[in-house]
Parts: sequence; structure tokens; C-alpha cells
Amino acid sequence: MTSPGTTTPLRHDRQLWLLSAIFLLLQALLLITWGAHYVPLGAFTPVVNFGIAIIKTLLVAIFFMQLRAESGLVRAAAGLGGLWLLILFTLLLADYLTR
Amino acid sequence: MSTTASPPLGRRLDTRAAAAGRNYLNESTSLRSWLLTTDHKRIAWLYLASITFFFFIGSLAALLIRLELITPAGDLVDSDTYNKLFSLHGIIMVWFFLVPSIPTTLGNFLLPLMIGARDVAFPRLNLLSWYIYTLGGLFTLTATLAGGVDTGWTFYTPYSSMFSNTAVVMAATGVFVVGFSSILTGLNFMVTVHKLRAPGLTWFRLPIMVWTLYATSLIMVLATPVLSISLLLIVLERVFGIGIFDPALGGDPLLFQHLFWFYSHPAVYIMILPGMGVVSEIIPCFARRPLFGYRAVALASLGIALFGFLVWGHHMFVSGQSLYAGAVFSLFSFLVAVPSAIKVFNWTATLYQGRIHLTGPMLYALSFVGLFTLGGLTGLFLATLALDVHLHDTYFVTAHFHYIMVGGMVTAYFGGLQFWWPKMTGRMYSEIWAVIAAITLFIGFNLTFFPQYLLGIAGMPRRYHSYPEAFQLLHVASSAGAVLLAVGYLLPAIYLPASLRWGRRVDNPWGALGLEWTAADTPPIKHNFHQTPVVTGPPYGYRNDAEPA
Amino acid sequence: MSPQAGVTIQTQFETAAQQREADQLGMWLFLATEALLFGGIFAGYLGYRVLHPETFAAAAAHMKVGLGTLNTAVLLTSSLTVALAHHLVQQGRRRATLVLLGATIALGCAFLAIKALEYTLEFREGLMPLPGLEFRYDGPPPGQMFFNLYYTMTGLHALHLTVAVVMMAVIFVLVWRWRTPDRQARQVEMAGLYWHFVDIVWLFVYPALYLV
Amino acid sequence: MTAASSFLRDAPIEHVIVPPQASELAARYDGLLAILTVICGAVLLLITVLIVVQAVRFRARGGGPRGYDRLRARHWWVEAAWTLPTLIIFLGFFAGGLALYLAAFEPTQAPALTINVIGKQWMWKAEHPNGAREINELHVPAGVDVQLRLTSQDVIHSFFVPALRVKRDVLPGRYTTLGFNATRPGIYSLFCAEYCGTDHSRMRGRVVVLEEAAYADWLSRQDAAATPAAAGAVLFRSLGCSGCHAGDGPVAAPSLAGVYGRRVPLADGRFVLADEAYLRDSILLPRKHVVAGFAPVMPSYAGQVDEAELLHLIAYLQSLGAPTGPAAGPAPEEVAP
Repeated sequence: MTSPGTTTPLRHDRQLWLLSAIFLLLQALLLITWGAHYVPLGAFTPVVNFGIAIIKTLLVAIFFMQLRAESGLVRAAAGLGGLWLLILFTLLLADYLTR
Repeated sequence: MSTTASPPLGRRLDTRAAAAGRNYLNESTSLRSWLLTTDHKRIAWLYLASITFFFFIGSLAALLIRLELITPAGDLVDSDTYNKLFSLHGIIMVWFFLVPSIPTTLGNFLLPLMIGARDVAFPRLNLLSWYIYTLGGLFTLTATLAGGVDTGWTFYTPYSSMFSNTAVVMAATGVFVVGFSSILTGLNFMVTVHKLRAPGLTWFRLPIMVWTLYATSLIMVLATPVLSISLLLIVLERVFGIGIFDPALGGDPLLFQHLFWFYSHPAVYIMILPGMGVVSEIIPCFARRPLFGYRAVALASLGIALFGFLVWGHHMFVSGQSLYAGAVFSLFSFLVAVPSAIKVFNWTATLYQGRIHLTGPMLYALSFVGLFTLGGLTGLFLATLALDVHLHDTYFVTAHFHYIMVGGMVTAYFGGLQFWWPKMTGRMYSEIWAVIAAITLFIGFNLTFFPQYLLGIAGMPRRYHSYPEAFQLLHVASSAGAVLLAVGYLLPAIYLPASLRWGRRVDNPWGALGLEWTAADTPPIKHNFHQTPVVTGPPYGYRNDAEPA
Repeated sequence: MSPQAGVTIQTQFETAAQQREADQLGMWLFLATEALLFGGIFAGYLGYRVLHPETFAAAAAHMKVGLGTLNTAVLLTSSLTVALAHHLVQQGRRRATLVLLGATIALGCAFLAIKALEYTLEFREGLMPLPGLEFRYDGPPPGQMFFNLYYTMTGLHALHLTVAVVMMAVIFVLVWRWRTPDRQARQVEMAGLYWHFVDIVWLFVYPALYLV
Repeated sequence: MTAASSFLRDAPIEHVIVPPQASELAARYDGLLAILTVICGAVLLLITVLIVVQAVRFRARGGGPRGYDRLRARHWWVEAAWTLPTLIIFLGFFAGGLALYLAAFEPTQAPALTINVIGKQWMWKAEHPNGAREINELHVPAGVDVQLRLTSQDVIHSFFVPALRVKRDVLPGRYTTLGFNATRPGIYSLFCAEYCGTDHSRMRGRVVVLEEAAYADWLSRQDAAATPAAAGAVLFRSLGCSGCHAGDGPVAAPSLAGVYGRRVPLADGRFVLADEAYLRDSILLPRKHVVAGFAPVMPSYAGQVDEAELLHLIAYLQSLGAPTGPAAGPAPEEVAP
């Protein structure tokens, strides 16, 4: 947990560097998704698209939203939404894909 | 909790509260101090007032429905009125009574007391929840009374989105708004349980009531938003014609059912879990035995909350859902029934070698076990794929969920209210009348709803305004029971308020051992405890060798 | 009591750390709720895409992929500025925080402006299924369903972003006043979490609607 | 509404609780129901007796110290002892229900007779293969595998015949099927089981099961205007379908001869079974499945044909035999009965 005055200048620089690096990585991933749109990948298009979206989400959550510095409890709360979405999508598709 | 010997029942203690003179009720008395309170105990009272109001509106609609069904011809009210009545009954009872009742009244009052906290984690959010609930509820009530809504509480599309010409938009908006109250309460409770437990109060020292409230909150937080979005889609459809459920655009009417039941099946567990919590407190107290299989019951609560999300498709076995999906949902439905069965067995085993006091609350609790068992067992019929084909959308379903929700949840709610009434008010209600009311409720309930199982097997569909004459006999029996049931509900509405004036002052009339009884004054002071309690042992330290009163 | 000056601990909490953790947990649970709210409509999208794969792909060809991509870049940038603002406000660097919050608000507004431009273009092409307006799309009806989902999903997202922008504006003022720096740090953090969440929703809206 | 009520004729119901067993399924159904009732009844009885007996045996005023609590001593064994049998019994219920459900909803052999049923607010309209139509009544032969092809013109309805132990939701925009083999001639109740608006409770009627000969006799006495296939053939021409699909039009369109029940190659390389749903989609949403080798130029007929006409068109397409030539199906006149 960070509170004012406890962060050292070194840590400060590293944090800035880290955030900027993550930002560049995110933009690079965006370019890849965009580029993939013009390449016919067939059935893999959604896999690539949503795979990259999930990677981007993890990056934003872990680094920008500081999940890496949070307690296990908060991480669990963050994972909760994802897990329940998985339940919703899986069982819904269980109907639509086998109808 | 750390107490070793339990005081005998009925011991009249010189109230510490009276000695101190100050408690959360008399600390300030202006209307403003009530309407702007952030004290969880006062908010519980605010909820109790609102919920009682909605409960009697909903009950009135039920009574009219039963009166109408005495004759097969449908001659008391016309079919549109009848449809509006059962929609009103369903909407009010589900969203403004069953879902919020125990969590927001007993839960609000007890949760911080049971975990040794001074309040919930977000007291102002708690008050906001009440305002959202009450204003949203009144808005919906206005819609259902003034314009009327005839979609049933299920709002099935495309009837609700394209065909009904009633006040669907207003009603759906109201339910949408009230959803936020539910979400905020759940969120508040979850954070409270995680962050505000007293020193020494580990998870496996929590009373089952707290476990069930936690499980309930989890469902509220994760299921309610899906209902919100599906209602929002109906509203958008009716206002802007966005046609998400329009078959002409390739829309699938079943999509709404999927989203709706993703909320509404877990919502059934929102309704019943806190009832299970209440019963798990009452039975050990009056059997003077620790709850049998504490860990099993605690974990079963979480199991129900999780598995409750995997079963929603059992409402759709004949709806045109894929057969394979149906099979999966059926399997999970049986699995979710296992933890419920475990609970029933554990409650029964708690009685063994006990010293059983058949007080009013205990009668309610034992009624709960019996009625919930029958309701749960008939749920197995409906989870069985082939049997559901015939029973789906018949009175069998109506009977089944009324056994769970009315026989189960409402009975637990009444029992809990009376069990903790002395704690909430510092006054004892009339026990004789409580026993009479509990017995009346039990008989009236069975007379009302058991015939409906038979009607369902005979093939009588739900939501029928008129029906073939052959079904009349059972309908008349059911309606007669409803009158008795109404008496059972009205009695507590008389003797509980009366006790505020004439009831004797008590501290812990049951010799109960929860933290709320042993560590706080009766009624509690503003921030609950004079000093933060420290917990050293497991809950339910009752002993059956205590001397009788 | 906490050694940190300026943090008011509410009655129900014992320590500032406990209070902060409670806030943090509450916010994340709220985000889980929000995730399920969007999840409901994404589930609808998913079901319909399985039912009508070709018509959805055909309708998605009418999306302005360039604008959508630009908007994604804008939102990702705003996430960076929020994360930096959170970092700097903890250092007590008020001026830098204000600059970054201002940039965040500006980027949020830029996103909404680009979205509005997109809506305008679609309105001109007659691709907006409003009552009383002619819907000019010659594909089969599920294509119209695609547009309906598009407007609902992006509209709901834009609504959330608008709320986030307003929230940021309020916090901008609070940081400007700088009455209780510790509280302001918490406020930036909480509003930041919400902002990132809205960003994440878009990360899924973008491939779902533009890159079918 | 008054029109609807004039159709209201309830079947005579003589049973009190359990409806008559009018199909093979019904007997198996009642068997399963009986098994569950007995087992669940026993459990309920057990719990009730345990509560009542213990409430008396261990009553507070019973005095004296209590005995040794054997249950608590081996507490986890006890938990396991009631959890495992419960689970096994539940899985048994699941398996029994699944087997019967699949038998009812996925019949192995092809139906001998398919009747179209359209639900609308608030009546049932049935059309027999020879064109005989009826409202709120359905005549079926006994001992024949009957299949109902169900669809709705407006909201969701549900076709429910208690005596046959069958129920199936009737959805707008989709075909659902309901198969049964009635064994006992008689008159049975037909209900709409899914709430569908104002007169939901009046959307009920009768299913009349007749001996096969009596059914044939009944059919012959109905004044059938035209068979669904013939009506479809007329529509096929009047809507202009024949212009392209009969091969002599300006645009190349796939031949429809023998299309029903065939696996059709699609433009994207997949195959799709040409069943009712496929044909329906092809008429209303023609670009959902584009047949390989053809341009996606067919306009949608949504809004131009109602549910009954759609069923006629499908009946016509179904009646087309195997293709006689590479691209030309038989002319409509040739298939008229």
C-alpha cells in the first residue's frame, strides 16, 4: 500500500517508467488487433480479437489499476466479475451452440 | 460466544439498558433523526416499515386472486384485472418483499451486532439504499395500481416488449431502480463481513446467519445487474423500438428468459438463504444444543450461492432451449439441492439430545423445516427433465415456490422477527399469541398450497383467470386456506406493535448466546457496544444440562 | 488512531488502513456489478452473433473502423494519464496531478466527440433505427439487430464515460482546492478505478462491434 | 374476444387428480412420478417424524440429564452418511428424467403424420396434411406417431395436453415440434400453458383422439379447400419465387427440388440441413445462409407472408420430389394433387 511520503524517488521513477512501458505495449496490441482486421484469419478472427482484448484488460487491471499491489481479497473481488461472466457466457452458449 | 453456561430460558434480567437509560431508540426522537439516520439499527426499522407496507399490498392482491378463483367462470373481476392482480402480486412480493425482507430488516439490524462492529462499512450508502428502495417501490406501485401491468412478474418477451399495452415501462423502470438498492446492500454487507469483524472472530466462528447473509449479498451483487440490463432492454424496446427481442429482426425470445433467470433463479436463493440463517439461529437456541454440523451448514450456504448460478435453464425445459443445455441445467439443479438437503438433516440432528422449548419462534422455525423440505422435494420433481414437461407452468410450480418462499422464507421471517423482537425493542411480545399465530400460519398455509400440488398434477395451468369446472373443489379448498393464512399474518401485525406499549421489559428472554445478545445492551446503544467485544470461541455454545427455568 | 494527519476515520472503522481496504473492496465489488451489467448485453450480442454470423459480419462492414480504433487509442491514453495522476497525487504533486486530470477529462471529451461524429455519420447514412426515421439498410433484418446492439452497447458505454468525465471534473476541483491531500489522493484513486473500468469495457466493445 | 369465447369448449374431465393416460409416454411418465412421490414422501415423513418425536422426547420439561450424543461424536461420518445417498438418489432421478425426456423430445423414427399448429392470441389453429383446418380442436388418430409443427403468430404460447403428458412452448419466429403417440381414443383437454395476455385462460380446447379409421372418416368429411402443399404451390408462383427458382428467370437461383431434408452447401464452405427452420430463414432472412455458387440477391419476404402461408410454402417445398433435371424443379402444376 502506498501512502504519501513513503515512496522513494527511485521507486517513483520506476513507476513512471513502468506505466509508460505498459502504455506503449497497450498501443502496440491495439495496432496488432487493427492490423489483424485486414488479414483474413477466418474462424480465428474472434479468437485473436478477444484474446488481445483480454490481454489488454489484464494489463490495465494489474498495472494501471494497481492490482499487483493489492491484497488477495481485492484481487479475488476483481476476479469475481470475470468468473461470473464466464458462467453466464458458457451456459448461454451451451444453449445457442447446441440448439 | 465465549460464555460457557447458557442461562435458562425465560430468566428475567434486570435490564442493563434501563440502568443506562440510553439506547439507539430514545437517543433522539425527531422525525428528522430517523429519516437522516445512518445507524444500521434505525435503517432496519425504516425498512421494516416499508416492507410491511408492501407485504400487505401484495397480500391483498393474493386474497383477491384467491377469491376470484373460487368459481371457475371468472366472474369476480374481468380477465384484464385478474392479470394485473397476479402481476402486481408477483412484482410486489418478489422485489419489494421476498428479496429485501430478511437482509434489510433483520440483516441490517443484526449483521454489525453479530460480528461485533459499530456499524456497517458504508452507513450512508445503507441509508441511500433505503431511499432507493422506498421511492422505487412507490413508483412501481403507482404504475401497477394506476395503469396496471399485465405481464406477470416475469416480463416475458415478446409479450412485455411488443404486445402488452399496459404500464410496463414504468413498472420495469421501478424494478430497475430498486435493483440498485439490492446491489448496494449486498456490497455493503460483503465489505462489512470482510473488514469489520471483531478481534478473534474468524470465519468459522461466525453465526450461520452471517454466512447466509454473506452468500445472499454475493448473489445480489453479481446477479442483480443482469436483471437490470434485461429490464433496461425491455424499456428501450418499448420507448425506442430497438427490437433486441423482436423475432422479425432475428431476435430470440429465449434470450430474455436466459438473462431474466440468470438473475431470478439465484434470486430464489437471495430469498431463502437468509431464512435458513434465521432458522439456524433459532433452533440451537431453543434446543439448547450447538448447531449440528456447523461447518457443513456454513459451507453449504456458499455452495448454494455458487451452484445457484448454474441452474437457471431449468425454467426453460419446454421453452425450446437446446436439449443438451436442458440436460446440463437439470444436472446442476440436482447438485444445488444437495446442500439444501444437508441443511435440513443438520437442523433435524440438532434437536437430538436437546432440551427443546416450543416457543413461538421455535414453532416458526420447525414449520420452516417441514415446509421447506416439502417445497424442496417437489423442486426435485421439477428438476427432473421429463416430469417438468407436464408440471411446468402448472399449479404444481405455483405450489412448489410458495412452499419455499411463503412456507419457508416468510415463516422464517416471522420467526426471526419475533426471536429478535426483544433485542430490537427491549420488550417481550405475547408468547401465547405467537404460538397461536404460528400454528394458524402452518395450517392455513398447507390448506392453501397443498391442493395446488394436486391441481398441478391434474394439469391446471398457472395464471388462469377461468378454468374447467373439474378443478373447482381444490380451488375452493385453497381459497379457504388463504383466509386462514391471512389471519395468521394479521395476528403478529397486532400483538407485535401492542407489545411496544404493554410488553414487559426484557434483556435476553431466551438466554441466547449470540454476540448480539451477550455483548450488547437491550436495546443496543447507538454504536452497539460499550467496548469492542473479543471473541474466543465458536458460536452456539448452548448446553442441554442447564437448569430449567 | 492513524499516524497520518488529515485522514478522518469514520466511527465504524478502527484504523485508516482498515478504512482504505474497505473502500477498495467496495469499489471493486461495484465494478464487478458493473461488469455483469455490461455482461448481460454482451451475452445477448454473443447469442445473436452465434445465430446470425454472416449477417452480423455484413452489417459490421458499415462500421467506421478507423474512428473506432482512434477512439480505443484515445481511451488507452486517458487510462495512462489517470494512472499517472494517481501516482503523482500520492507524491503530493498537486500541479502535475491537475495537468494529468485535465488531460484525462480532455481525452474523455475527445472520445465522446469522436463517438458523436460517428453517430452523425451513421445518422446521415440512415443507419439509425429510430422511430419515425427511415432505416436505410439493404441487408437482411438481423443486420438491423446488429445496429440496435451497436447503439445500445456504445450508448450505455458513452453514458458511463460521461459519468466518469463528470466525476473527474469534480475531483479536478477538489484537487485544485487541495484541502485534505490524503483524501484527494483516495478520491483520485477511486475515480481512477472507475475510469479504467470504463476503458476496459471499450476494449471489448471495439472488437465485438468493429472487428467482426 | 367474443369470437374467441365462442370457441371455448372444455373437454369433459372426469379424473380428480391424475389425468388419464392417453399415450404410451403417459404410462412411463406416471411410473417416474410415482417413484419420485414415494421416495420424496418417505423422506418428508422421516423428517416430520424425527422433528415431532424429538420435540416430545427431548422436551425441556422432560427433566433429567440427557444421554450421550452419539451423532456428534462421529460428526463427519454422519454428514457423509446422509450426503452420499442423497447425491446418488438425486443422480438417479436425473438419469431417469433425462432418458424419458429424450425419448419424448427426440423421437427416433420419423413421424407418420405431421400437423401444423399455429398459436395466436387467443386460439389454436391446426391444419391437417389434406388441408382440413380446425380451431381450438385437434383431431388425431390413435396408434400413429403424430408430430405437431408448432409456431406462433405473436407472443409465446405453450401447447399442453395433460392426458398425453406433453407440453411444448410455441415461439414466434421459430418452429418447435411435439411428438406423441396417442393410445386411447377419447376427448382430452388442451391448454395454453404460457401466459399470453388478456384471454390466456380462454386459450384452451380439446384434443380428440380417434381410431385410425374414424380419423380418416373425419378427415374426409372436412371441406378442405386445398392441401397445404397445393396452397404453397399457388403462393410459390404468385410471390414470384418460381421466376428464379424454377430456372427460367433472369437470375440464377438454386433448384428447390428435393431440397427438404438435404444437406445444402453454403457459400462459406459449411453445410446446413435444409429443415423447416432453414427454409423459413431462407424465405424471411435470405442472406443468413447463402447457397454455394449463388449470389446473395434474393429479397426478404418478411412481412409479405404470414405464418400459415409460410407453412404452406414449406409444405410445397417438402412435396417436391428428387430433382428431375440439373436446375429445374417440377412446375407447380405438376405437383398439385
